[in-house]
Amino acid sequence: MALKISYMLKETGTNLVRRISLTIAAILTISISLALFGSSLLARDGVANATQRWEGGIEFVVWMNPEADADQDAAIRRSIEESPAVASSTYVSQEEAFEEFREMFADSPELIEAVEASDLPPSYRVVPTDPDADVVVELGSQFRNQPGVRDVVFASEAIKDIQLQANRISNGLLWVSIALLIASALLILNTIVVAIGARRQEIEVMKLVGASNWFIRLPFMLEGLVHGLIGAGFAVLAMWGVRNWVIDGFSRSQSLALLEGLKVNNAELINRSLWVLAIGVAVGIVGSAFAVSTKLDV
Amino acid sequence: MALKISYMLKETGTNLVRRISLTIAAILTISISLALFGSSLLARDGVANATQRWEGGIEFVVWMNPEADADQDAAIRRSIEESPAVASSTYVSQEEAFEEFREMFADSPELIEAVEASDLPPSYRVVPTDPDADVVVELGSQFRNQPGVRDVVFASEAIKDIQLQANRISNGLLWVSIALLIASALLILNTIVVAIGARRQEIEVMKLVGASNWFIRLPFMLEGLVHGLIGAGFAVLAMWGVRNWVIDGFSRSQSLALLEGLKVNNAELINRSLWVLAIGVAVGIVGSAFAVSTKLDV
Amino acid sequence: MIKLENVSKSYKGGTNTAALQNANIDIGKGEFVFLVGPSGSGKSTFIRLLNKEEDPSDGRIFVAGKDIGQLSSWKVPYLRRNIGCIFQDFKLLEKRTVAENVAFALEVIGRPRSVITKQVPAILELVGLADKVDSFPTQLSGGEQQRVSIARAFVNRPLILLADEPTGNLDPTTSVGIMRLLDRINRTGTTVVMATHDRGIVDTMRRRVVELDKGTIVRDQAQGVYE
Amino acid sequence: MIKLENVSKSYKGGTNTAALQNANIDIGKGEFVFLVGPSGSGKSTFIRLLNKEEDPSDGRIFVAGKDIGQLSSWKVPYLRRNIGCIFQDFKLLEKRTVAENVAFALEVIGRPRSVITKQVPAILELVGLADKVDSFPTQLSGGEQQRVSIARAFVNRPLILLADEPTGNLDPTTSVGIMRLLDRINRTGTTVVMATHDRGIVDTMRRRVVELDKGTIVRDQAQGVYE
Ligand SMILES: Nc1ncnc2c1ncn2[C@@H]1O[C@H](COP(=O)(O)OP(=O)(O)OP(=O)(O)O)[C@@H](O)[C@H]1O
Ligand SMILES: Nc1ncnc2c1ncn2[C@@H]1O[C@H](COP(=O)(O)OP(=O)(O)OP(=O)(O)O)[C@@H](O)[C@H]1O
Ligand SMILES: [Mg+2]
Ligand SMILES: [Mg+2]
Repeated sequence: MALKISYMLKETGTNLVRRISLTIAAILTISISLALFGSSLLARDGVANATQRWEGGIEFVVWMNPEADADQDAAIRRSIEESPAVASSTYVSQEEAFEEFREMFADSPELIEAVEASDLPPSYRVVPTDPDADVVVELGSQFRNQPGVRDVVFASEAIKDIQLQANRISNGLLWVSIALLIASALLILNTIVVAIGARRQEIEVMKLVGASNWFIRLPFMLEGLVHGLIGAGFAVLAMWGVRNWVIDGFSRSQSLALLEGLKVNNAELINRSLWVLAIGVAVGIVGSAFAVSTKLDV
Repeated sequence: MALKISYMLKETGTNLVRRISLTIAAILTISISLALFGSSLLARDGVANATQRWEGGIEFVVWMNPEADADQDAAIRRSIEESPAVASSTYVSQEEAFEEFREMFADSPELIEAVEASDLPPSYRVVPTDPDADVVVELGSQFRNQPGVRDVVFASEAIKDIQLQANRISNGLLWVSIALLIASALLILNTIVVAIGARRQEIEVMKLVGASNWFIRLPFMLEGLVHGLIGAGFAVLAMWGVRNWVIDGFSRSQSLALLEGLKVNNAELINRSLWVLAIGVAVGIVGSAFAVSTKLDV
Repeated sequence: MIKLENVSKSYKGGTNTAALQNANIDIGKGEFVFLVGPSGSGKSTFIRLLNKEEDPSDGRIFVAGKDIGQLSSWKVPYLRRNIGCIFQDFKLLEKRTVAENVAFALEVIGRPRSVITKQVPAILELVGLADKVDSFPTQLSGGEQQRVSIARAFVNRPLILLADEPTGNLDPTTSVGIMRLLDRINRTGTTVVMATHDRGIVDTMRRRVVELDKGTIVRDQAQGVYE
Repeated sequence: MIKLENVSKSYKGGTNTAALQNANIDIGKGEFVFLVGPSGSGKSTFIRLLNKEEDPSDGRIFVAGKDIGQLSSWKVPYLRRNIGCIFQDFKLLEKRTVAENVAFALEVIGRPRSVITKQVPAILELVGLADKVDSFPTQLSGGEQQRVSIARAFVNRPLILLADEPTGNLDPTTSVGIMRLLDRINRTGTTVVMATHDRGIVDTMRRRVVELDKGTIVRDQAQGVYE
């Protein structure tokens, strides 16, 4: 039995080395496809994290006149807080607004320099209970003509647009990586078919002398497994690189402040890495099992 | 001779169909690698276009006090215009600043609503003759303490940061696609090796009856060429898609106004498409020529 | 040992006439049987059926008392461990030495190394190749290669030895040597079935001869001659 | 037609002794030569050298007056168009019919379709397979398959026909038929060189016999016998 295992490993190694160019092609393709696949998952996580702070959040903003007096302010505050259609609301003072302005537009220091806290109006950020656009607009409009209110702005459009772009990118990545995964499975299948072809003579002899079916099959399936595993290993490395340099790089970036929330934490990264490893192994096994079952009629 | 050509085409077709899964894998990999390669070229073009409007442009901005009087303004204007260290300068009025503000921050309509033209200071955008950072800072600082000047801001940092991020993405794409191109060449090589293996018997007979070397080789090389060409064809389609939906989508986006300048014109797209086609053909020919020359010792 | 009951075999996509038609035969333990007949008469088909390389279109085949038609596919290897096979073209692995070729047959059925290191030299001694253990097949004459292939077929001490024209590639003198070896193996109690069209061998050996013609058994003669 | 001057051949990684040693021979146009000798004596090597499938380690080989050692590699195919080859295992393409197998030999050397449609039926008529044009190789007997391979080798009317044990797979009766066909082809002026160890054939035909032993020509006898 010990002999069998060492035989299997030796055979698998020989197979991998004997067709080195096909081995490299298979591993390259599977690692790139899985790296893209994993990165697209990470990008989706990142975008989800980044947009979470808006999602179900500010649905409209009531901008006050900086000159509004305390009575007007109190009246607005009361009507917002007492409205049954309002789920929650936050008051953003001029100083807070300026702070936020500075954060959001850190890429335009000249603008930050040009604006002062007193230039920015205080505001109420209101979350309606009913997220339906018509209801939100109806509710928001009630405040528009009240005294002390400068304007009511509906913020959801802008956020939806950001999410749309982000989803477009990560969906694109997903499709590309699925196509590459198919290519990888085909490649592994072919690597095994070629390996079987190259060892036809040996297999013929093995069948003749009565080697059991699994004894003949296993080295080939192990070969596919190794392709999948090594490819997935490289892909996981690439994913850590993407997280540490690309995604973190964006979120540290001074200029693309909108991407500031783009973060992928370690738990998410480990979760996605395990997914990628599992898919790599699955692709390797499925590709080789298919090749073995069709080409080795043992 | 007519017979020969029809024979070549028939043989090539048979080869492609007989090993359909390897054909698909090769075409998929080459089209994806070339699509990524082409897209990274397009992204670089787009980023170059987008950052061009800044490049060598505004190096620092002299923000005036909105309250500065005409004399102060005239003095600053004169000292800027007369300085030998200044290559050019532009005056941006409050209205122009507001216009630009609206364009740049179209993703935050609530801010546009909150800010009025009179909130924004007029400014001089100054391009120094010497782009060296120290010289620019030295020059800019001269204006800082003059009457009527609110602040002097050096804009180059933000732009450099944007370019850095953009370059990081397109370099990443470039490396990924180069790895995939290598995988494609290996794959085409292997497809041909497999095809040669599958037709060993025929080739043996061809050699025996005296078929000329090129007669045996050509169908295999054509096969590699077809892989490269079809793969590149799909890649070019994908590149047009990337231009029309992704890049144009970004530049039309309301939220990512920073990417507004991200444009790839038709001339650039055609140029890049031709590159991709040429590389596809080259990879196909090189892969198959290598396989044929090593495996067909004719 | 081997029994065929009304066995017929036609190949898909082959000729209309069957490769083997309604064959009935009974071969006892330790017999030596020559299969003769013109080209295409079904000799190789007969041998491939015993080995379950092909399945009969009709009829039943018993090997060592078992109906091999009933054998589930994962048991086929265990059937084959009881049957050694020799071919005209030797089917040796060129990248392996003589000893490795023989050892391969034991390795791939999971025999422990201790058994392999004992049995391989013994069988090579038996076939007269003790001094060629480390040679590669291309360094051997055809007769020596065939001895290696016999050693490989016999190293696991099978009950039956099937030989499909084992002397087809060999000159008359070498053929005689191979036949002596097969005869020796047969005397140890191994059943031997050998397809051939070497008239000289059949006529000299004088063993049981089964003649096929167009898939039909037309003669079954003890101590027979080629025709 | 064929001339060997001090030709030796040793294989890389093969045995220490050469497969062919210092061979000198002169074969005229229209001759019929049997190459005999025990297994491994160098018969196949001799034939592969004429076809430039192998290059000699030493010495010079002339075919049709040309030193084929001087031939640049792209000219080798044109040499081979003058040499037909027949083998023990036929080397037919299983996916193609009889007619297609023969036509293939003309197609791949770029002969126009008009020539192919004329010559293929003619040669199949000559070898006696006019009624089997659309059969596949597996549907034919061994003798018929060898006729197809002879048709393919001869359809381009080569000056020389090389045959390496063409009857090795065939029974005695079928072999006689093949030899009659080769004899007929030889009478059209084609030089035939045939390696064999079929004693019966050599002894019946009584043609020139060249005997090899361990790579050395030990006998060259007009109207000779096997040994
Ligand atoms: N794999 C196959 N597919 C289709 N037909 C086959 C196959 N193998 C053999 N045949 C056909 O079955 C018949 C018997 O063939 P078989 O090989 O058993 O004959 P044989 O007696 O061994 O002949 P030979 O002396 O030439 O080896 C022949 O008509 C042959 O064409
Ligand atoms: N490709 C090869 N590589 C190494 N050695 C070889 C090769 N082909 C033949 N030999 C060796 O050359 C010698 C002559 O072989 P060759 O095949 O010419 O003999 P032969 O007379 O045709 O024998 P047979 O009757 O068995 O066909 C043998 O010792 C053989 O082992
Ligand atoms: Mg047979
Ligand atoms: Mg030979």
